Amino acid sequence: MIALLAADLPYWAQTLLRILGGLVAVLLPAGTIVYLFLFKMMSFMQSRLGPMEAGPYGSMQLFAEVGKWLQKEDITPARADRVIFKIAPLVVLASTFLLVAVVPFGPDAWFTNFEAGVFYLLAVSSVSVLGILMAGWSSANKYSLLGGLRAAGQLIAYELPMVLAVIGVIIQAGTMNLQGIVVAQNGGEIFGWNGLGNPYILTQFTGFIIFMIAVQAELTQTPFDMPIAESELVSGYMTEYSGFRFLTFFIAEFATAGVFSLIASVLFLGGWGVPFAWFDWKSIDDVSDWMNVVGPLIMFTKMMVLAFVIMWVRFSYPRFREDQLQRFAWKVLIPISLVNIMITAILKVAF
Amino acid sequence: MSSTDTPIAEIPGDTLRERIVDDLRTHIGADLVDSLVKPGDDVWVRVSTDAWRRTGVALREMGFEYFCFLSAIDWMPSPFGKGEDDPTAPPVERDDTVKQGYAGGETRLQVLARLVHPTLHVGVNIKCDVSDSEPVVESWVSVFAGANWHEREAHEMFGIGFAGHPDLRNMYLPGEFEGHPLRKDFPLLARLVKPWPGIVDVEPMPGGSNDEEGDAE
Amino acid sequence: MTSTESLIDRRQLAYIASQAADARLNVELETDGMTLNIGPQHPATHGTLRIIAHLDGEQVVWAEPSCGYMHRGYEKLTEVRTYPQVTSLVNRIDWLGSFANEVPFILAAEKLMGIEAPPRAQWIRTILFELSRIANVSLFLGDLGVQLGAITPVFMAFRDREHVLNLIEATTGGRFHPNFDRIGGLKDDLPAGFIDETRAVMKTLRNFCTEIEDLLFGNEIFQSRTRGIGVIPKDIAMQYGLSGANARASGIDWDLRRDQSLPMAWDKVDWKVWTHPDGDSFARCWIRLQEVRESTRIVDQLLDNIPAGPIMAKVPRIIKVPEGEAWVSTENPLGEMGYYVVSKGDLGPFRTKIRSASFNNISIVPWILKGVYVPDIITILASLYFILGDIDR
Amino acid sequence: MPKVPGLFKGLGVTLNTLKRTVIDGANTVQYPHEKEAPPTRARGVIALHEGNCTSCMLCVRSCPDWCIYIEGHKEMAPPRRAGGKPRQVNKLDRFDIDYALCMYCGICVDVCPFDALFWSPEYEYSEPKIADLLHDKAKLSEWMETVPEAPALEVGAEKKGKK
Repeated sequence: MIALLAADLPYWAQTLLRILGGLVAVLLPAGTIVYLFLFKMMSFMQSRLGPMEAGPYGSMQLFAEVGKWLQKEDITPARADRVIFKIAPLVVLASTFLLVAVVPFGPDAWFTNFEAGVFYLLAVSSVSVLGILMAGWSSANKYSLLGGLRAAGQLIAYELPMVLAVIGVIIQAGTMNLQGIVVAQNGGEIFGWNGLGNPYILTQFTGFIIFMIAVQAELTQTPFDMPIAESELVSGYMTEYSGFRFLTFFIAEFATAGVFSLIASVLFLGGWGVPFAWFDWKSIDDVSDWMNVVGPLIMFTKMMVLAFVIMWVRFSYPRFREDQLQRFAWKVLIPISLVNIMITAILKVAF
Repeated sequence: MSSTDTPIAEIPGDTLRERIVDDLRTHIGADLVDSLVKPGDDVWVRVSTDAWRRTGVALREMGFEYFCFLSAIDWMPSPFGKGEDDPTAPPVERDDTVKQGYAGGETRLQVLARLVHPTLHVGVNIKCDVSDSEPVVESWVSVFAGANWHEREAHEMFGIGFAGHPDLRNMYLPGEFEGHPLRKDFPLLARLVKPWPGIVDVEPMPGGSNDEEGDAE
Repeated sequence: MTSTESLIDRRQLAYIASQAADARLNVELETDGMTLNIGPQHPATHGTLRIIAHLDGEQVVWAEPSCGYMHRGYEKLTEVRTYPQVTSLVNRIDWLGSFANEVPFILAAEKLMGIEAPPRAQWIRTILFELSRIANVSLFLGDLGVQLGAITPVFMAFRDREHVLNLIEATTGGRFHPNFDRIGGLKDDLPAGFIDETRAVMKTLRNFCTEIEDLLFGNEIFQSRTRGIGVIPKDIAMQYGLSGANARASGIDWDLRRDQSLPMAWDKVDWKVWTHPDGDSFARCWIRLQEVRESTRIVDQLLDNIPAGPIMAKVPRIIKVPEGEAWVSTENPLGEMGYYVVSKGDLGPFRTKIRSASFNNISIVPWILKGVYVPDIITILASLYFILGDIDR
Repeated sequence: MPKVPGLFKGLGVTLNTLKRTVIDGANTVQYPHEKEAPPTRARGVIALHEGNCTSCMLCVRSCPDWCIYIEGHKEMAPPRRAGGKPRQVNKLDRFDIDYALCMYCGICVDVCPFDALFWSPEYEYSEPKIADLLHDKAKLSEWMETVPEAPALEVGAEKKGKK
């Protein structure tokens, strides 16, 4: 994970380190989100305590759940397309790992760091659609099919506002490199005052809101959970899955929530960084090495804040209807984000 | 006036409900076979089988637009009693005379419906005889759309046909089910497969089983 | 009313247009419809109702409910039971507001016998009747959220409904199936402390209503999901015999608590019958929310002046009901619940026709589901609010 | 005052509940660890006071579910007072209630003219095997210990002795 450490190691050890790092970066947020938000916060919002038996305050509940799912029989419907049915959850999970690959966690803590980071990010985020569509189609179940098709329509509709919302950030930062965006925010200044750096949530607030709405839709969380829609489609594309394949979907759902929160914090909240002015850093080369340890913690905190908002909305809102969602995406979000891009571009030229 | 000579008719009259019966009589004429008005309570009318649908139309025109329910009554006493007979004892003799209720009747099966006037808040119970040989009456679906399910229910529970009903499938029972459960001669098996635990007699009930003098105290 | 009409027009026009478009598409692309089987085990049917929906894409071409998975044959069963035994049976019809099921049956038997419960019993009956309405409808308000994808309201409903159930249990001994009503009065009097506790609970319930209003009814997403969906015009509602909140949401100003004189205490207090002109799903849900509030008001006022006295009229110990026929219906949580009791002077009824509200309310489903989308099926079913035991009996 | 959009109000409601749960605790009860006491009138299980039962069959006959079974025989008992005549009493051989059938309507308790049946609020008697739900005389008598006193009545109630 940490490029510094990896520099003098043999290739296999580097790979191993990266894999371990990737697992931690995906599973740790997922586990924390599930326990803290899905189990506890949701329960508290509903005047109950949530799981209390497994471990102190039910903290081991997640492991109990995983154990339960692993023991369950892996059922494949008789008329399902077996190969695709089995691959689908892995494709969805793979998308999550691909996403985390470009997220920077510290000045030197990253898996890969390449120039078209944002572009890559938006591209691979739609891989999960493929997995969902595969799952929906191959299950040989009408509910799954409807769920899969809804998911495809919805995720494509929300890809566009997401891209457009990010363009504002790219224009401001002048780079598509995620590390560059972090540096641009923390090293920036607001009207000459650099006490806070220049987190883009301030200048790109519209973009941030649109991005978060799109994330909510991308994650198929309420109010955009029509593909899952327990009360209509009985969990949609996941209907036929059981055992560890369902677990894979489950992990993917919350891991992706975590990863998208990480990405949002990188794009809009300054990522791992602290305002450089605090320590008189001028560029990324000046940043102290201890930021490689503190940076991930800062990221984690920001991620939790964003994930809290995502989950809070999820537990409070009813669900849209599919056509209303499409209308919302195409008639509201996209025009607003286009206007946002225009204004950003004009201001960029003006200043 | 048009009430049957039951003792209840002696209670001071209810002009509103009697007017309803009169109104209906002007609409359907002699097809209104019998009627009973319980002042302040309810109205029962019995119409001839042929006029069943016409009655529905007439009442709707009179403002009884609210369809409450449609069902049927089997007036034959059940040959099985309450299923509390001792299977070892000789079979119990039961009275099997068919005796109809309010507004009279001639057949064992009767269709019963209720319509309500939404602003006067007065209801009318309409009955009509259904012949045993050909238990068919006209359907009300074209008059009150809501009668659809009620007629299906009456069809499967009593075996009454509704001419003109679009779709007389069974609602509750499987399609190939034989018999009409709510007819009295259809046995309630749950009460027949197991002997009544109360048959065992240790001592007669205190004060005898026909003790009706005691109060609730 | 004009807005309602225009809504229906728009809906029908949209439906016809989509049909035409689909017909063209079908010729070109040879797509055919899909039959979606919703239920018998499906979260939206909260019970075992099955809806066979023929879909074109996500639009319903026709839908046909198929019930009877829970038919328990109560009309037949009443024929082999005595009058006191029947009450323990009928309170299982609408199991969420079970005390309300007993009342019309007992009233019908009392009508045949020509007796009337003493005032104190009438008062307590009315209080328990309204409590069971609150228990029933508050769960509807929570369940509505779940049907539309919001998970939190249902827990709030269970949380606050619990207090109401506790009150019912403390009084009657049964949380769900009180079997407390007797011919001529009630089984027992109220336990000490009931009045104060009930007052506190009514306050909680009013808070709950406000919470649900903020959480759900005020939510723009909820409104966009329910407004204009499943519009039932007045005359159609009449024809199908819709009752209760469903009828009142279509603008029919009719509440059996107000519009008929029963030996109950509703006419002794001040309350309001809410109606809504729209007839759509939102109107139906909104009416129910207001009804819970009115019920808490009714209970509060009734608690102020429960008359002292006996709770049982003088009735023979072994109850034989004189020959005759009687129809009594009351405004139950789900709508008009009535019993047509035919007595032949026996220990038990000769025939009981149970007119349950949900049977009529749900019979409109084939008509109303034409041309809606799959998510709207759920909205409409949720807003019509049925209980399976009440459909199948 | 400008109207707060419903979306934000909704968020406020859930946040308030969260706050309340954290500060005041949850509304739920952690069942096996803490138990709520059911009210005294709760219909949990039927207890039998064997000495009072005369096996009159009234409960059996009024049970809508046919779930009570009584068998008994007549027996001569010693006289109550010295020098009196021996009395004939009904001896109870069997008194079973099948809780798998019982629908807890309470009619048997109501009709019992000799105060032999009582409601107990006890509810923890589930069994892994359905046949074990048939409680016999001995088990029904054990429940007698858990029968509470009848609760006091609300003001305005007519004083009425337990019949």
